[in-house]
Amino acid sequence: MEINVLFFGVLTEVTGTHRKHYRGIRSFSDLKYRIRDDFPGIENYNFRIAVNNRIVNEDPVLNDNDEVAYMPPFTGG
Amino acid sequence: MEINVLFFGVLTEVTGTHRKHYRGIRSFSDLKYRIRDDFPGIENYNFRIAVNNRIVNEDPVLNDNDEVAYMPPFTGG
Amino acid sequence: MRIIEGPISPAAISEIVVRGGTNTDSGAHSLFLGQVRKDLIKGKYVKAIEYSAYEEMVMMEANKILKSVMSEFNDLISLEILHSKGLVNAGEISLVVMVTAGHREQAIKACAKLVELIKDKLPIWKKEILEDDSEKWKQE
Amino acid sequence: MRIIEGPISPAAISEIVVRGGTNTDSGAHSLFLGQVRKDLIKGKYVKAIEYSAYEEMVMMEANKILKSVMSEFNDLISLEILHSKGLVNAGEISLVVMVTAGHREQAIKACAKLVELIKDKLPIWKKEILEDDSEKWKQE
Repeated sequence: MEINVLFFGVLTEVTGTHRKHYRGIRSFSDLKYRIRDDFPGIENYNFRIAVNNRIVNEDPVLNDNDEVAYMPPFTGG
Repeated sequence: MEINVLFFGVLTEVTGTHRKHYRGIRSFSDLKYRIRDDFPGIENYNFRIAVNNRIVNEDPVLNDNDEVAYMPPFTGG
Repeated sequence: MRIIEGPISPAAISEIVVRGGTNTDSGAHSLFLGQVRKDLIKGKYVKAIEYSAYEEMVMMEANKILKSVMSEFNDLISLEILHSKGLVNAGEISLVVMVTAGHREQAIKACAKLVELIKDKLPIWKKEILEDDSEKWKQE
Repeated sequence: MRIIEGPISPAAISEIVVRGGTNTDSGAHSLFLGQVRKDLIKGKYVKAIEYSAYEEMVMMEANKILKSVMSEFNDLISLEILHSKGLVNAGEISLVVMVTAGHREQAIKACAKLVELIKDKLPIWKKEILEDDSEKWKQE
């Protein structure tokens, strides 16, 4: 699968990017491992993950071209 | 004593005036009786009385030229 | 506290907002606007409200209210009350309360409290003017 | 919900107020304005905040919030949220919430609730820009 990953807030600095495109992803866990390998520093931060604008808690089923967002705690308002 | 009496809200209709000047007043009770005599209809309404901008509950001591206000329940805001 | 003749204009409201913004310690403004409602009373619409006030006492009571709220909440920066007197048409604004604070919690709580105190403590009366020009003093 | 590039101008705020006044069923408007505070952080003043948002998700979550508040309070007439993205200087407004209702109680309660939900649910992040141009992501 091809997956678009977005990083927000402080995570854009940890990863050095706002967006990264992944190819050949087999599952949500697979994606998480790939991201952790690419950006080991990310493990030092709190974040939640959204798939297609919905926060996910467990391992969801990913589909081709899904958008996955790594989001630190919200600080708007 | 000379006392200025102000009427507010619906009481201006009951008394037909916003202001009435009383002379030869001996006490607060005396004033209240005079007002009741002049405007018997006033007894059908709820009101509080202020002397010089302060709400009074008991019979206060009046001084010459005090301002006494007859005030129905507040409905501002 | 200011008593305004007639409705409070949008220009006056935005002036208050702009003035509130000049203080860079402020983090939160809570505003309340009271508007004359086109209520239906016994089959007739309210077209306006005529407010009358015991102005001297309003100013004195407003001072007491403002002081008590200021001392209850320690994060407040400024408080403002505007209330109309005279005629205000349906759809127009007759009350503005603005509370500025460092943070949102106290701005919101203090504003809500001020609105209640205004209703409760300020000697102001409203008379509803209906569409056929008949009048009705609002009873509590 | 509208996301505004840069600060929310006093003109935009007064436009919202004027628009809210066109409905003669309205009796009460409760507004909250969030302003960028010139906080002192380790000896340096905040001169601006840069907001970033996951805009698509913000719009989706805002819709959920607005629907849930609308269904919780039956006296509400309209709800409006404006939030800045990008750079907002200290002293400028970055959040406007306006709730219009028939009566004051629900206007005030619903506005307070919306402000909390916005903080809690909308994927927006702020980075403080200090006076020496150093930057600091706000942690919760």
